[in-house]
Amino acid sequence: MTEVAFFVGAIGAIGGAIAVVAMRNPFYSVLALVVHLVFLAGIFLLLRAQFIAAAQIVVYAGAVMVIYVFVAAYVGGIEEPMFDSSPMLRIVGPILAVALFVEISIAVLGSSLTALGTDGSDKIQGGFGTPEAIGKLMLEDFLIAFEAASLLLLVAAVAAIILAGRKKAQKEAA
Amino acid sequence: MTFDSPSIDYAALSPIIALTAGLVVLVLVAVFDSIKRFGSPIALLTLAVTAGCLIWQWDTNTDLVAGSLHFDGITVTLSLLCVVSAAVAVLLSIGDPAEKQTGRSDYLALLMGSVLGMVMLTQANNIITFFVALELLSIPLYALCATNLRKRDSLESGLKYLIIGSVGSATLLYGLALIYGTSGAMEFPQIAAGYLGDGTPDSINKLVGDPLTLVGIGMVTVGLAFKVSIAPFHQWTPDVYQGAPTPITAFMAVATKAAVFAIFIRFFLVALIGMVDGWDVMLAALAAFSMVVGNVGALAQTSLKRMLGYSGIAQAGYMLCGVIVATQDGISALVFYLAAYVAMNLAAFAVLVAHERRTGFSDDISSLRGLGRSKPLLAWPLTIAMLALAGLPPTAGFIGKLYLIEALVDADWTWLGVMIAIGTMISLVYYLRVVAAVWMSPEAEASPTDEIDTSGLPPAVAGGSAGDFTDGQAHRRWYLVLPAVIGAAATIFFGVVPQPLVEFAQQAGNALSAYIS
Amino acid sequence: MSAATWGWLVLLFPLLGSLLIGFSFRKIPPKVAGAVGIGAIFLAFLCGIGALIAVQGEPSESRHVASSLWEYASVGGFTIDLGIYVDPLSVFMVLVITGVSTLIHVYSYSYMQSDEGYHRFFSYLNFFVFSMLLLVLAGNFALLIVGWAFVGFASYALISYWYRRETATKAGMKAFVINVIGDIGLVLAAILIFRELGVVDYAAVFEKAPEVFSTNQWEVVAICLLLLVGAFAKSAQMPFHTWLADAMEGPTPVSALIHAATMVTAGVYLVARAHPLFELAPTAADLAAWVGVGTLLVAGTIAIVVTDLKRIIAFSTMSQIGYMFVAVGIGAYSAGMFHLMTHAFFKALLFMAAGSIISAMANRQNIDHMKGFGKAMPFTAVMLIIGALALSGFPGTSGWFSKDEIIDFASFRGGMYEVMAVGMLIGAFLTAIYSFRIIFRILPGKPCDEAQYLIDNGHVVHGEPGNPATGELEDTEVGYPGEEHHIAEQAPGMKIGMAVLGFLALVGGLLQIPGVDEVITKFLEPSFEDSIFVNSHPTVAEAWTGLGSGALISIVGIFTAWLLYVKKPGIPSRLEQRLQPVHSLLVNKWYFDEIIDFLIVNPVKAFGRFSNEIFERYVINGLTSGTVGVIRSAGGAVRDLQSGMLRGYAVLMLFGVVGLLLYFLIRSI
Amino acid sequence: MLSLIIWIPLVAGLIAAMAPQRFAAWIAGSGAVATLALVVVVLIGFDPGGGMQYVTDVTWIPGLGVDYNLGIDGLSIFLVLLTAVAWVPAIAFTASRGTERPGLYFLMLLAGETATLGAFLSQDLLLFVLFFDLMIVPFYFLFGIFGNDREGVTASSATLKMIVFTLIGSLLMLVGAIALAVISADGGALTFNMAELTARGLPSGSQNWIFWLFAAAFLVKMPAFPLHGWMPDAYRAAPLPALAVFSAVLSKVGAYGFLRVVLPMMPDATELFQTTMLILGLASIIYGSVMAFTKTDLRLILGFSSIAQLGFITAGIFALNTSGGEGALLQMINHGVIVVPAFLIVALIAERFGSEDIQGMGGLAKKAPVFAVVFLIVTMATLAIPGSPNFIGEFFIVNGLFQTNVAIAIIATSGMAFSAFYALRMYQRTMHNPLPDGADSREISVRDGLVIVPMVLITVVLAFCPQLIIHGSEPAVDTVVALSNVEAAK
Amino acid sequence: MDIEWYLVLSALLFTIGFTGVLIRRNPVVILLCLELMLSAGALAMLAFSRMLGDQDGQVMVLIVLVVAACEVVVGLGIVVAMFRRRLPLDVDDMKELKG
Repeated sequence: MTEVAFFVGAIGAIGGAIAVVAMRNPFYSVLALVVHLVFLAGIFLLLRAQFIAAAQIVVYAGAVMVIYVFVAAYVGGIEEPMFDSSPMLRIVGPILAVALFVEISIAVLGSSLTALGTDGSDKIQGGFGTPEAIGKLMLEDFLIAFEAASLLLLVAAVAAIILAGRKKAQKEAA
Repeated sequence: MTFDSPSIDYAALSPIIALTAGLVVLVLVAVFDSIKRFGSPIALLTLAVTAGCLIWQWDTNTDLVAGSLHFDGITVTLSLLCVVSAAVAVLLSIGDPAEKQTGRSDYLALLMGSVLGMVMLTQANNIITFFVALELLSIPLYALCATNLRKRDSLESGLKYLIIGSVGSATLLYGLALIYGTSGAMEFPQIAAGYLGDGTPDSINKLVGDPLTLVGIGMVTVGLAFKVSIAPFHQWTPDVYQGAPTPITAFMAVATKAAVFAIFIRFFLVALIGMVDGWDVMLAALAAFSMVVGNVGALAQTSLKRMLGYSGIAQAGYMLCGVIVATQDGISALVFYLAAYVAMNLAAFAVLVAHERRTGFSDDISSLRGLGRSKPLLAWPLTIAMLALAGLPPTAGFIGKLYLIEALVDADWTWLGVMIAIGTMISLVYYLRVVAAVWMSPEAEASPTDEIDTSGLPPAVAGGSAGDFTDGQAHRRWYLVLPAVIGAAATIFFGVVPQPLVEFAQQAGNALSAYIS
Repeated sequence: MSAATWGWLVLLFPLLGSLLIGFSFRKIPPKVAGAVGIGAIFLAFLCGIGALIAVQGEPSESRHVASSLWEYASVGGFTIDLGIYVDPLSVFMVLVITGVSTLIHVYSYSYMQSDEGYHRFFSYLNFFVFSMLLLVLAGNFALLIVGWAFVGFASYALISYWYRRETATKAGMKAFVINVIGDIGLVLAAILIFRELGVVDYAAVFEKAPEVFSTNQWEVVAICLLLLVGAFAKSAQMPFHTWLADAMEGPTPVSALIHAATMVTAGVYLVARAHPLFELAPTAADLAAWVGVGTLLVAGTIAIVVTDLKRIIAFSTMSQIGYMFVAVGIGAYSAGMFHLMTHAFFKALLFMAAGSIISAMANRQNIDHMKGFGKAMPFTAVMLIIGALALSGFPGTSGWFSKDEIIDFASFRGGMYEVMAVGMLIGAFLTAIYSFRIIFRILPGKPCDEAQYLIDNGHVVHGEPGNPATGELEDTEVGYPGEEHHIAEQAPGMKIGMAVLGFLALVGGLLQIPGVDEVITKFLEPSFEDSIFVNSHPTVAEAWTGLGSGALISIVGIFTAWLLYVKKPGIPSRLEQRLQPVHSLLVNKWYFDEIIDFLIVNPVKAFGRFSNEIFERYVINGLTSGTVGVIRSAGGAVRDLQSGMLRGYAVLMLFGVVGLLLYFLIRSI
Repeated sequence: MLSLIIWIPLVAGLIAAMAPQRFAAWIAGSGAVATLALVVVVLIGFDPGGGMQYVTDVTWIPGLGVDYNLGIDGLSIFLVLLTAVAWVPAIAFTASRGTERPGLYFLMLLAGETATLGAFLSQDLLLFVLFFDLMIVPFYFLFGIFGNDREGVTASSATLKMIVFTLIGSLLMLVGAIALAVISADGGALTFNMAELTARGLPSGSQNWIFWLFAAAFLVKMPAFPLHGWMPDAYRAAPLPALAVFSAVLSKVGAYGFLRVVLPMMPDATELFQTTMLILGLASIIYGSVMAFTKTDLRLILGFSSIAQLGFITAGIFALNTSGGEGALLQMINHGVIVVPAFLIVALIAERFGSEDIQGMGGLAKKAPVFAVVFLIVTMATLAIPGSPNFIGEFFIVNGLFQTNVAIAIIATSGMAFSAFYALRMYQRTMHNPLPDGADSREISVRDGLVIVPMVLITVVLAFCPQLIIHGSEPAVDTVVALSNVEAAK
Repeated sequence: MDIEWYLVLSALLFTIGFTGVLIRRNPVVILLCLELMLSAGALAMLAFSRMLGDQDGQVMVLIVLVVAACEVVVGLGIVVAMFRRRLPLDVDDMKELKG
């Protein structure tokens, strides 16, 4: 059962990812990413990360993607020209990427870490991945990270306002 | 549901608190147009308080907030360097087009955010704080690089930095995941313990030599090397340095290095100290490669900022040596070098900012011609900064190299010491080219005089005129000249009386006495 | 006063004179300068006599005195004192030098009268005498080198005295460089002496040498050969002789003083001084003698064909010094010194007379143009004849006694020395021919234009100011005696100088008549008493036999000259045509200059060109620019990669990641 | 005391830079004279056999084991004296001519003096390295700012080449110095104290590579063949008074470094590489001489002749015996003393001909007999005529070489013949031969005479009594060479 | 299901994202690809978290989500700013800075 779910999720996630890269219209790419994220959330569930999966759907597919869609719509769905201004990159890039994949896979498969060969369920305790558990951790052990993340959001918001907002800046820029 | 709120040592946390408070105030101030002009004083005050808190906690060496942070000598010293460079950046930003366009407080809030990230990064003690602090450091910087909205270069550099930076972050994240997975821990000391296994030689070797561990180390290295612009992950550096508003470049060039080297030290020398044999040769190769690439790349540059970008690559290579040797001396040497680097680089950038403002934003080396004759207050700091970067006595740059080489030789890394020497020789050529332009060439033909006629000047910047921001009196502005002069003076002072700075640096070195000799 | 004090005084006066004249050249009139110069040397001469008396006042065995002013330099046991050594030999040299110098100063006083650099001339001249005296009085080999080099320097300064003549400056350079080569020989000799003996003071060296060295041990031979390099260079012996003829660019009194009477004999003095070493290294001594023979023959043959009056005399000088070298080489020290003295007399005389004629010829020196000076300048003519007679060893003259004593000694030693004796006899024959060639070519006959002018007007022709060697016109401030130069032989100074020397040249030989007085031998004996030849010398009878044969040769030679140049003046030119190759060999001075150019000068020049044009440019600068080029092209590559293409950066980054991971994967195996 | 000597010039320079321009020269001059006076005071109280004297030893950077350790002994005292002496005419000459931006000029010149004195007086290896590096910086500015552009080579590029070349060496030396201290500390307390380092000794294997790091620095500085690539351009660019002290004193620091650092601290390597160094010295002698007589630029003639002289000095040092070492030391002084007037004379000649190329010169002696005589003395000393102090130096060097290697000694003497040729050629081509049109045969002025003649007089005095220097320095040289010469030690 | 598989999947997603950065020219799409890379990292983190039975990894992933969002916001902000400046939205055209 798990295997089937995994492969379905994996194929969906991979397909979504490939579509993101392959779609020539950014608008479609955004939609493909949404698909990818949804399938990925499914895999997260398999990993007993319910809260993360939910957050992924809500925050990402729900909120972030909306911004993407807006921006994509705002700047227009420009289709990329087929020709590449640097064909070398088009060849060398993927070759290197494949090499990277091979290397990581070798490392994973060649690793002597025995736990890798398990599904890890023997160590799982009750309440694993639940919002309570995560929330507790966030407010106890990782309070600083949590605060930092919130400040990061604040800063990012300010940055976004500076860059995209300001009427005055627009006027000056024009 | 109950929470066991972690015990928090507010005294040691005070720098972060102060910065956060300042950041929030600045954001609030940004809302009200009428008090925006107080942005700079507020930012300076914040930084001053932060610095005060750091000095107040000089001797503290403790875990904070359930081990998320670790406050020690490394934190204090390197945070101070970040704070100082931020303060200088604030001063240099006064009147900068980027600052004016973005509304002062917003801009400064971003700056504060970045400083906060840095200060946090210097004490980050687990993977999560490490990652989030690094992002808190980087994301505002991406934005800041793009803040000169009317300048195409600025936007371009912001986007390039962001994209490449995010690739770096993703790689780092992946590496961190592997480290987490193989060691089974988040906190650095626990990671080290995790790799030690149950203490039997067999278990140590198994994990230390495990391909997954090593791949993880490799990817973390890439992420960090990217941030401090170690070749071959350096390529963003010259472009971003050149495109970003100069005060930001100044800040980025020194503060980022200080903060990221802090985590470099903490991660490699605490978490990964067990496999030092695994990564030292790799880091040494990167350092050497960096020295070569940075130095040869800088040779034919005509833009001073670009040249400083390349030189930063080489300097990062030198600094990395301090990590490689994995000794307390090495850390001290690195911190010393960073401190010297802060002084000399900020002096150079301060001069550069003043010069740019005066001449309509030209950072071409040839535009410096005749500066020695006409503007000694700019020429001397620049000269001293260049000589110091080149590692000539009697500057802190020389002592810094000396310290590094001493640490290297002491740990049997003499060949890296020789590499530093060779790199320095190459670097002489371009540093001294600046000196030669300042002192040894006749005044540039189109050299702007004090009463500059901006209308006659061609737009010096691609895609727009900066005329509004040109300031013919820039070389008399205290907020530009003061950092330059203080930086230069510090460079000389610590070249002649290095002992205080050595002790400062040793404060950092001693912090890790539990892990390394 | 002790002999040493006299010795120091001898040194002091010429130095003072030189400095005084040099420093006050703007203040004192020329005549005063000249007088100071003469006075200084004359005082030195008087002090020399004082030294003589002081030395003679001592018993024979303690007639050498060493005296040191202060420690000059002392490193690692190598101690050099600023010290002098006074013994009969040095006193003898002092007397010859100061005596002849005084006369030449007197001559110069008139001869240089209208020259622009009168002060300079006398200052140099005094300095030269000081150097020469330092050379002969030096108490150790190191100080000897100093004197030796000072003499070379003074010679250089005086040769290029007319410094705006390029021929003169070139000649000066040549003389100086060859002299320096000699100095180097001496330096190495001194160092070798120190290495072997640990001392460089004469007294100590000569005392220790027999204890340390066995006969013909290679070290001592090497020392002597190195000393000979110095001696040959200074005394113009083959193959270091080429500078001497060129040195005739200097004013004639300089030629008389330096290149005839004093400096060139320094080599002879050196061998005589170092005779204890040479006697331990007979090979080297023989070499000295053989080189002497060779030089005297080569120089004699050249002197027969060259036409430049001063150069004939210069080659003759070489030849006569050859005799002296033979003398000191075979152990006839006092004979050598005696010949040195008589040669000083008659050769200085010849030069003075020649100078007189040259000034009458408006500085032209080619004997082909000279005729009839017998009538024009009778006094000079007489002096010239006296000089020539003495030079060719005409019976009764000083040269007869001195030269033949050497030949006698050579035949007395027998063996290969007989061969030397024969060579010297041939040389004597050549000497007679070329000396009377001068006489017969320029004295008799119908006076040439210049001579006639002198007869008619009572003063000399004023020619165009020009370089006698090249004919190039010059401005009047250099080397040109000037419009007011009316002296020829009339000036009293010149007459006095020539007359005294003429007298000495005639009767000087009487000091050393075999079996009669032998003053020189007896006087010098304390200096040579340690010599192995001190008690073996030709008997009186043998000596007189030698003198007889010498007289015969000389007379035959003079007769031959008469035959060639007076009786049948066509013969020389016919011979010239018949023996064209021989003639050109001789006229070109046996091609020594060319050979040296080919062997040494040209290779060095080529090396210089190579260094400059190839090595410096391609290797030294090439290395630099090559390194710079590599670095620059590396920089170019870095900048090319920095294309501005974001995706390019990402690719490089990925490349870095892949590379790093590959490294780690390989490591993990 | 020694600190005063070192820092007075710099302070004077700073004051001169701040003060109104018309006082700059006076302030600078009095600074140099005051330094000289202090050095003389030190000299009077100096005891030749007393080892290190006037020691100042203050901890400077305890964290790095670096001390501010000054001292003077027989090895350095005369070089210090030479430095203090040489700067006075250089400043006086500049002052008499005037210069643009005098404040900056004198600041740099005096900073150079401070650094040079520092290098001679340092008894801490790292302090020595620091001053050694520092020396080049003021001269970089002097040559670059106040220098002349020549065809194809600007002053700034020429000086860039110079500083890069010399710093290549000194940076390697920095590594070497640290390695030396670290290795000899062998885990113990790190120190750079020279005496202590000498006493500790170094394993032979390490000596072998550290030796070359130091040798590189010193040979470039001298400069020695084949590391002299920077010299021609830099010499042609430099302003002459600065060049005079540069050539007179700075080149000696390299040779001094061999005596002070290499011989005592790396005796095994010194012995091992003795022949190599001798051959290098020999190559410098011959190459420098040959180049000197093919060049027509007066500065280059002097420059290449310096290479030859430094070759002699190197050879003397590596004779590894007292005679060679003492000869080398003597020769350093002599060469320094004579080069200063030589370069100043070049300046005077250039003023009279409007060029520094001996082609087209000549006849200057015509109306300038005093000038000619002064130059003649300089020339004769340059070619080391016996009787000059230079000769005594060469004599003892050759003597020292002779004890070590006869063949090298004999070839080295050929340098004497070469020097006779090139020095005389230089003299003749300027002073003798016909005077070209348009040249100004002018007598040396009293003012210039007062600057140049005292230096010449020093040579004359030394000619009479070189023992003055030998006496003061021999014990020190003896100690140094004894360390590296096993035979002598036995 | 073995953890290995999750890791291989995450590696694949990471490389796909990286490839996208390498070959795409539209900055908006490149930002999407960066999301892919980050989520690949998050997947690996979660897989390890599960393997170790340690929830710290999940907290990390949560933070990563925030970070990714922030990056996107800033990135899109720059894109918008560029668009307003009428700059071409093509990373290959951003070559003002080079050398």
